[in-house]
Amino acid sequence: MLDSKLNLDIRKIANAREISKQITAPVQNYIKNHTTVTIERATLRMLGADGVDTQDIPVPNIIVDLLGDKISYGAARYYINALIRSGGSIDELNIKIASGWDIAKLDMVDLSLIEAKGAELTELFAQKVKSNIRFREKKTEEFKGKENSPLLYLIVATGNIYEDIKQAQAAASQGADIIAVIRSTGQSLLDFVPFGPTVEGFGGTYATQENFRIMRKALDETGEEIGKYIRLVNYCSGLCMPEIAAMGAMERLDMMLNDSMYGILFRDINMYRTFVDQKFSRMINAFAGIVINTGEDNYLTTSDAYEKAYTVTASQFINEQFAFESGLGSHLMGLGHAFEMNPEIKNGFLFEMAQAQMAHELFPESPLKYMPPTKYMTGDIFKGYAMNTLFNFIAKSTNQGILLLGMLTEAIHTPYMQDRFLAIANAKYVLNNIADFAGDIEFKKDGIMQTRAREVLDTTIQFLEEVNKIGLFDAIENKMFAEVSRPKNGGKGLDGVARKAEEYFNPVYSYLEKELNIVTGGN
Amino acid sequence: MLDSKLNLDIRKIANAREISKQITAPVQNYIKNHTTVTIERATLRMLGADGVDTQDIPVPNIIVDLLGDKISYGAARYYINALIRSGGSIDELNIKIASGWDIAKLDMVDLSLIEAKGAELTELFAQKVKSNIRFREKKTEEFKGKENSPLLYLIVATGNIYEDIKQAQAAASQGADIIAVIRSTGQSLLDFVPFGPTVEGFGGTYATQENFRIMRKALDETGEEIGKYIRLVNYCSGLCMPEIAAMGAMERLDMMLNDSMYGILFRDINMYRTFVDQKFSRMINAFAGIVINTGEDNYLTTSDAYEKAYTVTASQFINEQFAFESGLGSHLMGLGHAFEMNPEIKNGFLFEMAQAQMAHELFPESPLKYMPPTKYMTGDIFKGYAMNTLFNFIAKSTNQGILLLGMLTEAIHTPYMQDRFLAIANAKYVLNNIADFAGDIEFKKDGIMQTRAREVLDTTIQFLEEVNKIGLFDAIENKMFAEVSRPKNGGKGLDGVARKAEEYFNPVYSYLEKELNIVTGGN
Amino acid sequence: MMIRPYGDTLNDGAIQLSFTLPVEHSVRADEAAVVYARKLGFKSVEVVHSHPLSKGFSFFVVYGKTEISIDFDKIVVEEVEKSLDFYEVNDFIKQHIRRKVVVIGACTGTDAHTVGIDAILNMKGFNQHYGLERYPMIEAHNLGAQVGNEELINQAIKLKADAVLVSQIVTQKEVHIQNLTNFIELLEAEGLRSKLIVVAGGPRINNKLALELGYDAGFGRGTYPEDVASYVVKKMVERSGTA
Amino acid sequence: MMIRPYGDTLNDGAIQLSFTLPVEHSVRADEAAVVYARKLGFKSVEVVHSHPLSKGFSFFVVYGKTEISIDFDKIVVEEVEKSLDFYEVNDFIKQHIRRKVVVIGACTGTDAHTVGIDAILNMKGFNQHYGLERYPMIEAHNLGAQVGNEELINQAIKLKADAVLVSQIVTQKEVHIQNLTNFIELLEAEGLRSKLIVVAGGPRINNKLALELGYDAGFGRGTYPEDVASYVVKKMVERSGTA
Ligand code: B12
Ligand code: B12
Ligand SMILES: Cc1ncc(COP(=O)(O)O)c(C=O)c1O
Ligand SMILES: Cc1ncc(COP(=O)(O)O)c(C=O)c1O
Repeated sequence: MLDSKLNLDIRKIANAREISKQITAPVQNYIKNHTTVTIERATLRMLGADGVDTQDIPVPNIIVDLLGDKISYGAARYYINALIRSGGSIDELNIKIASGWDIAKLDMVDLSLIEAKGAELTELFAQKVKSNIRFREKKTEEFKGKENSPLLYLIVATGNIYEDIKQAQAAASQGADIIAVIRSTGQSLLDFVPFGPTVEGFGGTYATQENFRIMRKALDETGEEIGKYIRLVNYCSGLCMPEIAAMGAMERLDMMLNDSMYGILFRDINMYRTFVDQKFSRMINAFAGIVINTGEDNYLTTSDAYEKAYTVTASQFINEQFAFESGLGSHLMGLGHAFEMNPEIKNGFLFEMAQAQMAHELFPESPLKYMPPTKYMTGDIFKGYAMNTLFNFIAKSTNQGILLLGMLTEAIHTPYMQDRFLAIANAKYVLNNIADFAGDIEFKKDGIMQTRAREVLDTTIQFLEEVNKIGLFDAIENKMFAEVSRPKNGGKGLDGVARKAEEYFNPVYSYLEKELNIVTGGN
Repeated sequence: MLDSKLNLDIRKIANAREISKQITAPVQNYIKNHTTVTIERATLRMLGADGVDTQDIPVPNIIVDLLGDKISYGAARYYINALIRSGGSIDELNIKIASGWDIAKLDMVDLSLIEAKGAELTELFAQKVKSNIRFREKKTEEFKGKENSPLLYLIVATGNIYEDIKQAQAAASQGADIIAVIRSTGQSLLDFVPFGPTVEGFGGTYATQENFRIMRKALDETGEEIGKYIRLVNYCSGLCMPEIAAMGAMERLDMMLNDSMYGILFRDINMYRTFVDQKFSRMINAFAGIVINTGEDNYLTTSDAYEKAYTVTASQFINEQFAFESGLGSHLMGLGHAFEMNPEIKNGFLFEMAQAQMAHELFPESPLKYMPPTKYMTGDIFKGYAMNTLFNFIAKSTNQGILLLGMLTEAIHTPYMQDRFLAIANAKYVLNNIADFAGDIEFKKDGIMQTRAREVLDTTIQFLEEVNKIGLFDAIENKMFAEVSRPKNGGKGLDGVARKAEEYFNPVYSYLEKELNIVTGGN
Repeated sequence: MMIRPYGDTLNDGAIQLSFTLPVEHSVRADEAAVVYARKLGFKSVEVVHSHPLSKGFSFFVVYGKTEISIDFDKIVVEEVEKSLDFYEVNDFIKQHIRRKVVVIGACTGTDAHTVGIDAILNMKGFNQHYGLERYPMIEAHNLGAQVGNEELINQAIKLKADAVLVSQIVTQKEVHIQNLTNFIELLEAEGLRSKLIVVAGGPRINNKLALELGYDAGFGRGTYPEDVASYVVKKMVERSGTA
Repeated sequence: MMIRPYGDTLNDGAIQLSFTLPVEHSVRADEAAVVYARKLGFKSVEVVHSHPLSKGFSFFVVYGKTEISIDFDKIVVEEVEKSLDFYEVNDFIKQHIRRKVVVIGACTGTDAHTVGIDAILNMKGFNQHYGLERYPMIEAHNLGAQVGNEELINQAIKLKADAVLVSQIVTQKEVHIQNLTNFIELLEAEGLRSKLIVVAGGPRINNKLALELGYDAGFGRGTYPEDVASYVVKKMVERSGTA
């Protein structure tokens, strides 16, 4: 049983969940009738489309560009048709397409042939993913004893995949459980996924399938050496959400930053586009056993953590619903939040602790992802180190699942190798030193922490009710989230959304719906 | 009412106190029949003896050396006799003595004259001390709002009193409440107190009356500037305990390191000497409203904090009894303990917290003095800073009274100015951030912390019972404290102890006994 | 006045360092750290801590003492003078400029950090200091983040800006230097440089750097809106020679 | 191999520094910190944090990048070779020396820190490594702390010591250097230097320093009893030429 400290009213919790369900329902209605360029490209990738042309345009993009409006019928149909017609292998087909073969113009073979081939290719993909899952399960089982709790999550961000590997391996050997390769500034707004290994990026390294592959290999090697399964993370976010999910599923990533609204609010991506994309991306993640990391921490980089704590909680409920509706189980939901209270606030620690504990009690089965202080970090690296100590303290004493370690140089540069080392040392010290503190204390009845949690939950419910009243689309337009207004038809990527035709065909989508027991219902 | 978290058995606590009383009783018996060279010198100082001769021998030492065995009758008698006979002022008398006047050889005037003059001089001393107390009370009252809780205690240790002042003033302006001037290595073994301002010392600055005076002045000035009463601390410890107490009382020190057994165990000073000295020194401290700091932290620099926690608690009970018997109230007992658990121990934080909370619950009215990690500090200043963060955390959340701040460079050098600044910044952050945490949590019934505290208390009682059985003197000889054996007649300073004659005369001692309501009883 | 770092005694020259060397952790690595610190000019060097980071990398904490000193009297800074406050800025504009001052600002290039420029421009401001949008005598336009340099120039022309505020937060691989330089080059190519007051800002920017790059001024950590406003309006008056 | 510090890219030369300057906190003080770091050889310097410490003193945290490099191949250390363990030491003595080895140790001068020398000598030892007293083939005498150099020499003669271990923990104002040097001078004056193996130890001691001061070896942080034992017995055999 959950050890409850906050004495929250379980009816209120159930109510918050129920309202969230009502909030996402109309969105699901929209989603089921639409597809997007990146959903089609992701589908093509899962069926085998890969490679780039001489101008570095990825094959999936070439196909979707050729198809134009026809994507309403599902791009897979045309790709498989071309495969059957070409009579060759998938690889050969990809090369042909990259060399300019216009597969949109071909006559269509009999649908049943396409369906059969589609099922076959889908099965190939599914087998690959399932074998990835088996491998991950075997390794985590084998090395379980060595994992930290919470799992220690470290980022690398040199911009160069080979330099990233050095840093990642160093971090792993120092005790990291999870390595996230930060993406280059701006990739989220690209409507294609770059190709091949990359060595140039600002503030991060491009997410490419090849980069996934070589980092995966490097971490597996280090993992074997030190006897641990090192989890790999990337960003399933931006204009190519589902494609990155597909790449991650194939290359055995373990976690993905993946949020239902982050792109809308923080990258000005169109909301219809985002909602449609997030669903398919999450279905893929769910199928591949990939833990998602939601982005609630971002609210607190622009809003005040004390005043706007409820926006975090509300967003967690909404993210949870969207995830459920994509067939993603609670155990795969790394719901996000962050230690971003102004360090000058009296009792700030208590408010942070109340919030972190509440997240744990609201989502007891989810491995919460706790983000470190960033906003109030300054060039005072010593102060920063002390703040990170208290952050680690709260993470451990409120049973967080995933601990993104704070860097003492957060306000200065992307992490140096030594910064990461110091971060791990700090976390290990705290985690061990207070190992059973959580189980050894109780919160005073109606004390500061209990009262704070109650208040935040109440405000969250009010807020969710308001959102529900006007609808999520309008709520976003009305600046209710992150203090930013996003017009329904504004933002990037709306032109990539298409209404599905009656005859829409997508063997992977259908397969995943079945596998994940998602009931979408008719038009 | 005390907010109790540990659920300790109050009968056990009362029992521990009772046994301690039985332990110190035989020692009191010894004390009341003896005096020492430094008790006599201290008495002379309080009556007005001061200055040095051409070889820097202090006037009080000259007198006591001249008197030899006659100190059994009380040195005051001879000094006052000389004063009456000289017909001049005290200052003139001091100069005469420094120039070689042998006052031991003079004929004695009528005792009633000596008694009258003694009362007069004692009154002068008493007035001075009382006016110091009034000043301190006025200032602490005036500036109370600005004090930290716990009080932040910082050390300076340059070896040069003028450099110390710079560092002390800097610390005060950054937020220190208390400044301790660390004494030079080895002063505790000098059987005299150096004279005048000093600029040479190793690992600390000599305790001299002039140094007390000029540091006091400097801190008063800074205090006025920043609107705070800055407390000053020195070491009332070693072979000159009572003399330093006397100097501190006159120069308005606010706290003194002053322990009933530290000199025996850690400086190999003879036990009879120490017990006799500590009593008079504490009477003076009590009269002057000076908070003592006991030295239990020292046990943990050589013994393991987990294994030997009970020695700390036992010593606190013994120190408390000795203090009571010197007329010192609980509110003046800065009983010591320290955060010295090996940082690699799982749940070390819980054991530290249990211990600190227990100290608070055993001695609820005493302003406990909590010492920072020192033994496990290394050259890794970042790790050290994190350890100090948790140390500050426990101090605040267990309501310690006096917080000696840890330095991130503890394992490297005596503090740099910036080290002290960082220490204060760390403490202020934590104290404010967790301000009301103590009041907002409870300890789980029979959890790790409650169990640990219970066990330590039980072991303490067992230990005290053993000590009581064989007697404190033998217990010390048998290595029961600090894992070191001190033979009863070994160590430094035994030759400075003298049995009091029937006619022993000490106007200050008698005055203080009366003022402090100490009933010593006859021979 | 010649100065040196201060540990606990004047001129002791004490400094704390930490760094990583790309060598395997060993006694020899420790010695390399000592030699390295000596080469930086430290006379007495103590490697107080060292730890392996991973294969071929070691971390060091070092305390050193050096006799290297600098002449403090020779340090000169183009200090941006004491600011007017909110009211004073508005009064100053009313009196000396007699029309609204148009200020536009953006976080440029690929940089998406809006919080800094928002702190300067948005109504709400920063730490209880109102942003320029709230100034009655200032017409402020916040173009947001990831604004290209050409776009910024177009907007400056369109909105008839008196001053352009450029925010740069990401500095990895000197990306801000390239971008800031490029902006000035474009402005000069358009013949607009002298008509505008051009100000750069961000946590790694300071006045000196900004001047070097061809800006009129630069603002770093902890800047308040009135600092910028005050600088801009005074500079405008100074330029028009009507102060 | 030429090496430089490593931040996140080979040869980026990145170092973290913190120090105090004896000047009032101001923009000029910040600039002084930059100029100072440049003088230490840093090309790119960022004062990422500065704070007043008190009147006339300011604290800085700085990150700098430097092109200064050293040749790692030229770094040589007199590395004390891999230790024998408890059993090996005893066997070694039995085989090569054939009598008990007499070791005396003390923390000398005004230094009262016994924990270090106790860790080496006492039964109990340190971190589960037995101290020399527990070695069957070693006769160990721990003289404790605050032992004068003359006294130590007298005891060495009296106890017929093969090796003398000197611990020095307090290093303020180089008090340990004076004291360690004085001991060697006295030994030499007595004509005893060559008859004894003389070893220094303490957290700020290393082999290099000890050799410079005329000791046979020096041991720093994290030394274990067997390191010393092993060194001493091998050295004895080496000296007697019977290895
Ligand atoms: C919040 C934040 C974010 C938010 C931004 C939200 C938003 N809407 O702005 C999010 C989460 C989106 C984000 C993303 C990234 N960030 Co960011 N982020 C931060 C963080 C935590 C705080 C910055 C902040 O808001 N400061 C508060 C404001 C008020 O201060 P300020 O910007 O310094 O502004 C003041 C002054 O500088 C000045 N000022 C600023 N601009 C101007 C302009 C003018 C004209 C004037 C006069 C004054 C002025 O006045 C302001 C008020 O005093 C910092 C770390 C830190 N603690 O500093 C990292 C940091 C800036 N981010 C960093 C990085 C690398 C990124 C990413 C590139 C990481 C990635 N690969 O995903 C991304 C991509 C963003 C992009 N494309 O640029 C690095 C930059 C490293 C470097 N030196 O190059 C930092 C330092 C973190 C780190 N250590 O890695 N980030
Ligand atoms: C415990 C301690 C004390 C205890 C000592 C108890 C005792 N019986 O030893 C007490 C409380 C009494 C004390 C007092 C003082 N201390 Co003290 N103390 C410490 C402390 C916290 C730990 C030292 C320790 O025990 N380390 C553990 C042992 C195992 O490590 P070690 O000594 O390095 O020994 C290892 C190796 O160095 C080596 N080794 C050591 N000696 C030898 C010898 C040989 C031959 C060999 C082969 C190896 C070897 O092997 C050991 C095992 O690996 C340090 C701070 C710190 N964290 O280091 C300060 C510290 C050493 N003390 C310091 C000072 C200044 C003092 C005082 C002078 C302060 C004062 N004015 O009151 C006093 C006076 C003591 C005196 N006269 O010397 C300073 C020294 C600063 C400097 N560099 O000069 C320190 C660094 C604290 C500080 N930052 O101010 N101290
Ligand atoms: C869900 C999510 N996606 C992506 C990102 C990263 O930003 P970008 O959009 O630049 O990839 C974040 C950052 O916190 C995030 O939370
Ligand atoms: C009671 C007491 N006296 C004195 C000292 C200081 O040591 P010394 O004896 O060198 O003055 C301490 C140190 O912790 C102490 O606790």
